[in-house]
Amino acid sequence: MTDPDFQLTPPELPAGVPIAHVFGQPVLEVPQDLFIPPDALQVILESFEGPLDLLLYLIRKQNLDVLNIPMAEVTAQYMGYVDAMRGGRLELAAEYLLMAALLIEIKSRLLLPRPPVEGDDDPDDPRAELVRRLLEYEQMKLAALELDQLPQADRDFAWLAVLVEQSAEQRLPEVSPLDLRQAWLAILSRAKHNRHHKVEKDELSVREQMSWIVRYLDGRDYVAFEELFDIHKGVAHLVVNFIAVLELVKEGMIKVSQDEPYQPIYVRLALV
Amino acid sequence: MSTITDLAYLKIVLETALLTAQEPLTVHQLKKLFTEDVKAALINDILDEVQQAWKGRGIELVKLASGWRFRARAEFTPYLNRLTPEKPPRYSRAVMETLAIIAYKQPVTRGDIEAIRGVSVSTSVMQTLLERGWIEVIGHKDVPGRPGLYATTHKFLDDLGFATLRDLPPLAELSTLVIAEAPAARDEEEPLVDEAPRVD
Amino acid sequence: MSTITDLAYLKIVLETALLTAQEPLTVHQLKKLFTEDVKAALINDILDEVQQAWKGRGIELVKLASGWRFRARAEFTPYLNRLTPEKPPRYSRAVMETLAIIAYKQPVTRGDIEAIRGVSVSTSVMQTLLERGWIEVIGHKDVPGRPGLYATTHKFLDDLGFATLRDLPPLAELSTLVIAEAPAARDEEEPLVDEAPRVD
Repeated sequence: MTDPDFQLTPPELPAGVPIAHVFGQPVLEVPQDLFIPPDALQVILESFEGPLDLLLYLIRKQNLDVLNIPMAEVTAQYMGYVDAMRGGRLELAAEYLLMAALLIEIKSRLLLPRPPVEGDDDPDDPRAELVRRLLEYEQMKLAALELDQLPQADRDFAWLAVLVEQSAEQRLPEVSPLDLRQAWLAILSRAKHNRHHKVEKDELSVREQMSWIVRYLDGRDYVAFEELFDIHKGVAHLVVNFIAVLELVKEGMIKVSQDEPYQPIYVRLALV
Repeated sequence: MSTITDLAYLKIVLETALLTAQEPLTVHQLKKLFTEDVKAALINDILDEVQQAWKGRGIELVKLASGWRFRARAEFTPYLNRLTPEKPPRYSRAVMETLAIIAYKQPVTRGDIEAIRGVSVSTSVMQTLLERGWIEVIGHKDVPGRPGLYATTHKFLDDLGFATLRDLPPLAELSTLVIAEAPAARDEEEPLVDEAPRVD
Repeated sequence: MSTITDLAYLKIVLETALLTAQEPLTVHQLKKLFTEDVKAALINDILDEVQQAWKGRGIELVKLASGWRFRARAEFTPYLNRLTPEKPPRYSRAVMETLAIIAYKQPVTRGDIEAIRGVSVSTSVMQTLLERGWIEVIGHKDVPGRPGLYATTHKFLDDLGFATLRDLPPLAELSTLVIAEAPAARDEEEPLVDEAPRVD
């Protein structure tokens, strides 16, 4: 076999292809030194919608013929990306590894002797199924882009909202938990600084406790620090409560004072 | 006082119903406005008249999948956005690709969607589309696990301004995707998320 | 193309804004429709004109305590009621977003809410939620102006069927479902992979 397609090439990233953009700057190779910006690798993985998307990118970028994919080359490049992702100790999605196995399998089947049938539509070509999947995915990817560009209700045009006054008893709107989620999605998509804002369960329990403390202090003058802590509620609760106190101090909502070391600590609302 | 036998009054009632409706109204629903039997053909004629009467104004009467509804003409969106910036979100590629597959391949199971995209589809993606009222489960496939079959809703078509699924943009021809000509290939690499011109 | 200097066009924009607004609009808000400085007196004049133009129609432009709004004339309510006897009202997106922020970020000041939403929060929005008994002022922040600190109430949890705030839908995963529209956010969303020179 002298076909260059079939020579074993070491997995490496194609030269000149940025693996990521960090703060708008292309990153051309995975840094070899100790510090790898974790965000860069995270971004690689997140920027592709999956192995088909990555593979399609590799093929399209080089204007390769989809019906005659040079398997060795493409497999090597694909492995380069996958290794770069794994190098970042990212938990790599199983789908990427599965695709790697498939590519290697196809490559090895191409190496086996075949009857001398030539032509792109060779029914025995092990690449055929992969090509079919790639094209089907690409078709949907383009359709998604088109759909996204169509004018969408509320986003690109408004419905009418003329009031009809209800003469009978006034009904109050109902709100479901999902409505809240939906509202938050809209806020996220509008506000950049919220994009990666992760509100974890823990944070919400701190928030809940913050409100509780402010309510508790309301109407009281000075409250002993210990009074805010109920030891019967367990360690987790104490910790959350303590974080809530710190957060309230930081945000200027309460004041914590102690006259001298070892003297009692008092808490009061910042504004009475 | 006017009565409904008066055509002009009938037109005002229809128009008012459409101006205040929170959802598209079908001719069948519009008939219910009147205790008298008003023929569908007459209502259709009047709808055409109302549609004509609003030509060149700020709002337009459109016929959608679930019926007739008034909407602001897209031309005015930039003005209205200054007033109400809160809008539905722009969805990520994962959400839009899932939507496209459901729209063009329906009915499909979640497994079908995963087979096409080559990755697992998270529950939150499906939930987002369900909550938006754009997709729904229309049945179950008779295979082990009886997975739900997803299809797009009338609301999906309404929100995109279509009367039927046939109005959706046609899919790219596979033959055009196969050819790896440079200009054709470039378009396909266009990022889905970034439409701003860039200065390299 | 028309421009806003064209009075007729200005009138259409105002009318369209009022027809699509989910809440009454003040003259001050209506001014924001235009980047040009349109005088309040002119807007008032045009509002009068619009009001006149709708005389004898099914809907009327009325001035309420909180601003201007189109509403169906009482005479037509009997017809409209035949159409949608049981349509539960909905809160505007402004109200829902404000509620979501207070629920997830409490205790917050109005300024905090505005910072997150990126727009000012009208008093009527806060009033709606206060009157519903879903939010309350639980204290004041020690910064100039002593802004009130808002938190959700027990009634809010009860009405939405939650035992505690921790039962609210988790938000952690949501950022994968949407993409930010702000142009400033573009860098982060850059698809890392596309370097083909492009012709825009």
